Amino acid sequence: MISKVLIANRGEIALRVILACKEMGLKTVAVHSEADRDSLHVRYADEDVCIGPAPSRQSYLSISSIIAAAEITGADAIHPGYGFLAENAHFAEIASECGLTFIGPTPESIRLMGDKAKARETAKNAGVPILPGSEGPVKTFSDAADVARVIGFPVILKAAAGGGGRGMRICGAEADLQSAFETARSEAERAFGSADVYVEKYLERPRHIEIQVFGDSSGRIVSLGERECTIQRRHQKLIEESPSPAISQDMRQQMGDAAIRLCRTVNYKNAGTIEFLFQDGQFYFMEMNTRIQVEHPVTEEVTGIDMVKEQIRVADGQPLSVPDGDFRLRGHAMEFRINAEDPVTFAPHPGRIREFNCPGGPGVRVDTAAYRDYVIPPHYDSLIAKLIVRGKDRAETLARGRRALDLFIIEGVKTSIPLHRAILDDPRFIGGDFSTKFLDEFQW
Amino acid sequence: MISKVLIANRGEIALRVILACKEMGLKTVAVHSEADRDSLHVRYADEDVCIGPAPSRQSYLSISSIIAAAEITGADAIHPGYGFLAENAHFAEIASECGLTFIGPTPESIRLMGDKAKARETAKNAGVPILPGSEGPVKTFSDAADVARVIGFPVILKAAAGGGGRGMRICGAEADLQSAFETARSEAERAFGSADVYVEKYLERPRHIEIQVFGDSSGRIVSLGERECTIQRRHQKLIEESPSPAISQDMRQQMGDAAIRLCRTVNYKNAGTIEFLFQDGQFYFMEMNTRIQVEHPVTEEVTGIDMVKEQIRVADGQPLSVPDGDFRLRGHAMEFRINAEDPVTFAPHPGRIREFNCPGGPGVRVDTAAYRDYVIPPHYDSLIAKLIVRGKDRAETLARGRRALDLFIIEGVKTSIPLHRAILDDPRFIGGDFSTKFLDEFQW
Amino acid sequence: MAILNFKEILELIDIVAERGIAEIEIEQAGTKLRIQGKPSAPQVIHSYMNGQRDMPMPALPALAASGPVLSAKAQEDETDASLHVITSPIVGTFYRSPNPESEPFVTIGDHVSKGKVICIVEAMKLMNEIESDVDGEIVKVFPQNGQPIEYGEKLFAVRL
Amino acid sequence: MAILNFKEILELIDIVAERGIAEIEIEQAGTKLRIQGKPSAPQVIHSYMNGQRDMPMPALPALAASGPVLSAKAQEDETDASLHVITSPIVGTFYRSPNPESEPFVTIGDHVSKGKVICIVEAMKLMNEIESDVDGEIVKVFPQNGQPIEYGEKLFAVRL
Repeated sequence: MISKVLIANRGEIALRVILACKEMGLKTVAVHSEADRDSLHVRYADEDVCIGPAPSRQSYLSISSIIAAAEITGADAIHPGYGFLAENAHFAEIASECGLTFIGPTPESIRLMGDKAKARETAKNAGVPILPGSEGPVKTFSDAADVARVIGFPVILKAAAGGGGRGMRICGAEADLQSAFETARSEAERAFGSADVYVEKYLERPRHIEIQVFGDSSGRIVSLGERECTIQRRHQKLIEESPSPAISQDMRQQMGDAAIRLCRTVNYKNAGTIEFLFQDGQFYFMEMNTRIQVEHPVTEEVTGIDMVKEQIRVADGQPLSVPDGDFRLRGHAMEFRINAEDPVTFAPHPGRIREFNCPGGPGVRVDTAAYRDYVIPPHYDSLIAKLIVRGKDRAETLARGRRALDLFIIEGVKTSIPLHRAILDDPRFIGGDFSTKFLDEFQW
Repeated sequence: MISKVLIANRGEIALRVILACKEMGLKTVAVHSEADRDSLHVRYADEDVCIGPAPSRQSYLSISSIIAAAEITGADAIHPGYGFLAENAHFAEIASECGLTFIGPTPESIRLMGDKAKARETAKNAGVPILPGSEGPVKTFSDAADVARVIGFPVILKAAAGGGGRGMRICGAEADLQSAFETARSEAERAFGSADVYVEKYLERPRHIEIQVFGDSSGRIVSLGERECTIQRRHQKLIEESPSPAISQDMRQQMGDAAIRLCRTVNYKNAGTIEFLFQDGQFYFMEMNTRIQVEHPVTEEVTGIDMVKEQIRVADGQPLSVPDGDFRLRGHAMEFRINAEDPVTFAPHPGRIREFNCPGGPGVRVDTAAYRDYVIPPHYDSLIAKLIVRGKDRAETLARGRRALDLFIIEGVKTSIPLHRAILDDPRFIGGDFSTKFLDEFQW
Repeated sequence: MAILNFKEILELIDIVAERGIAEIEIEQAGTKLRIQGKPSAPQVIHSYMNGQRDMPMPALPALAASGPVLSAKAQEDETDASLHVITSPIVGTFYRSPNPESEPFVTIGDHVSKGKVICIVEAMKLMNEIESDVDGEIVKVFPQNGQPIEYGEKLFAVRL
Repeated sequence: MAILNFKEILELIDIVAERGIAEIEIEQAGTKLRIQGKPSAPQVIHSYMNGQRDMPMPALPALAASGPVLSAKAQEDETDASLHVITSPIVGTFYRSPNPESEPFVTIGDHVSKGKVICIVEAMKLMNEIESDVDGEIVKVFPQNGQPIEYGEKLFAVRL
């Protein structure tokens, strides 16, 4: 029985986990760097431990400090949130070895899906559509060229151990392949310690659509429908919604079944997300995230399921609370990531928040650890709030989004609010007709 | 076609109406007293007009000033909110005469239901159960005594024109009847300009349960289920929830049908609420409120209907958006009225709000016009925020309520938050076993 | 112990804000502090830069509450203490004359006595005659003829 | 134009808060202003009165953020400049001796030299020896034997 949860994270997701624990009557332990002494997750947790100086490597990424913090506080479970150590198989292993319940999948699942080539292989064997490309990493340029010729240009080179756009190169013609291959390898080497890259068919105007899955210890696995995450800048999601305006109930079923098949083959536990590229009515496996997503609230709003509480229940050996039978999403939900950054240049803009007034009223949810006079430290990511709006359909959701953004007042730092607001007036966005290229081409 | 709405109110409900208008793309006009110059409803409206000095009689109750404000701004509709002129038939009449759409029922419905004795008569004729009592007002003490003897003590004397507890007297035995009768009459005279009182059977431990109804201009009338409003102090509601822990789906159907019957007989339009007393599996008509209620959000949360937008649509001649067929409430919702008052003595506590931090996360909604540094004027009611929590069932809703209240930070003025928090730990409240006497007997 | 600590300064700022004082100045034990109630424009511009276009920061109201009840425009005219300002007792449309053809009730330079009708404010089709509440000389007419006015809006400035 | 307007005072308060200055004093054109950075206790009590029991008001963190990274308790001990404080480089359990039977590594009055092992911090079943980073005399031992300690927590005070 889990009774005290240590949250190995910071910011809004740490607070989000604390809220879930409070609702379940569980004690909470916050860990924090010296820069986060005065964060709300520290204030609202039952106990808190300073685990290191500001830099993540010496605090939120320090496995030994976090495990030691669990030891001295007597925590019996660890929630990793997202980012930091959330997809670190070694961390999950050590936690278990120290008798701590890791609230997430098994180390094996994390490790397997963390290796993009292996994950792709696994998906293929599970009968999940994948983009045509190399069988695993291509060692030499000529191997890469052979594959590229077969599947046809444009192709994309991806780091096998990668993520977040690093070690990625798009190549439109054979002439550019050599240089692309070499930069991709060296970037991969620098970023992930492994130069392995693989070759894949490149889609010109895909959508990014992901399926939320959940597995429990009885082996039951369910899909909670899709999230539309196509609106991205530099491979960073900015707006997410569910359901996707591009996905029919039948396609939802197909993608959900594919996702479940993949999870079955790895006997997947807890919350996970399968990311697909979607174009011309076809979907292709991209990768699997073995953790809670930043954008999980949109799924919560259309399913009524508290996914973080579900994570904890499932990690505690309880069965999924999701009912059986034909599953449908109810209403529509959209999330706007409010970052402390210049809305035009996307340059981070840390500093003191001088005014902070969240919108309220029907269908509006705000997940944030910020408040008036909070000083955003420069050491971490720039997400300061997630605005989630819900409506009976997409039109009402868009209207709510507009008025909520208009009434969301943040002073003292620049934020992405004006960009979100402009996107909500864009005919293509309103029409649901967009691809991952949307923001590159967006004029405002 | 409504295109510009004047909101003849202040505070959170004025802001709530503005949010609805913004979502519908309608222009808004705020009216305000000199004391409310810097209220958010003034800031967020497209236009604003100062209509008088702080005292309500000279501003928010001044029909001529409000109509004149509509004239000079070219508003074509008026939303009265709740309180102030919301149930003033004369105001509704003048608005229509001036070519303004009154967003509410007809003056006739308002007038009829505003007269408690007439309303009771109407309910009786519509076959809606009423408490045994006098046929209309009792003119003399002996008439009152005759009725009381027939229906048996205890009885309650109520002002025919009354509301909010004034002109009300409970009488346990015949010996006390004379004095009770005279005080009730003189109170009624003072409060409402009419000394008429009627006699009714008095229930010892009733629940206060109300049914939300909605009618459109096609004559279609629907019920949106009940709200449990039993937790009151001095006849002022403090906590409301839907569904009620005391009402079965069958009873919901019965009460809904009764409410609809009543509305049919008066050809009721727009939003209305029928208040019932409920005891021992029986329900009795108490009164009808011909306006939006403070507690409308709990119904919005379990039905997914934006009731204020629905009010505007219906007033604009459009049909109800509520689908036909077997109607069920989804999940559970609860509202906590956060008043600026001493939680023990209930003495109002106006002043400057020095800290204001609203809770967020899943299932939490806050309707408020307050903000950090807002100065609560002493001239109006003490409601500064409504905290609404939603969950898949009552247990989750209670858990959310606790953690949301724990994280709702208001400094500088005393609030009812600690009282709400204490109620959420009370076994009888948790068990759903309470009557309108709950707060009188509540120890904390 | 500081002569003026953070909390005490806050107190002062609040008092300035709540009482609607334009400026206060304190001199005590060689300490001199002055606070002005009027919020400074740059904050609004900042608000614009953050893309909150017509949206003032929520603290502004509380600060604006510090200003006198009259509008900013009004404040300038307050400077001359010998001027009395007649404000509108009702909401409506301002007319300087009983009908379009006729002369205005008063013009600048006219001497008016208490009780003289100086304009009409139309509300709900009713022509409400507004009388001067002082004796003096009209030195300024604030609204344009036919202009909508709200309660408390300045109509005339009268030199006593 | 005021010598100190509201905005400038806010600036000052922010500077005090952000730089973690305990107190500043300004004298300019006969104006003298002093602001203390430490938030005052009464606000917390107030917070309690409002029933927000363990709930500090959200502004407090931001103000506290102004304070030095050391805890309030730490600050007192900072007063003596000749004292050097050795803090824990890791999270774990503090032990003064290698095992329950043996003598503590150091006791008050001992002279230690840079590099001498002065205690053990156990983390993940590992005994981490902590060495003195200065030469001097141990004048204070902050944690109790066997007490859990966090990163940066004070272990010993050493007189240089």
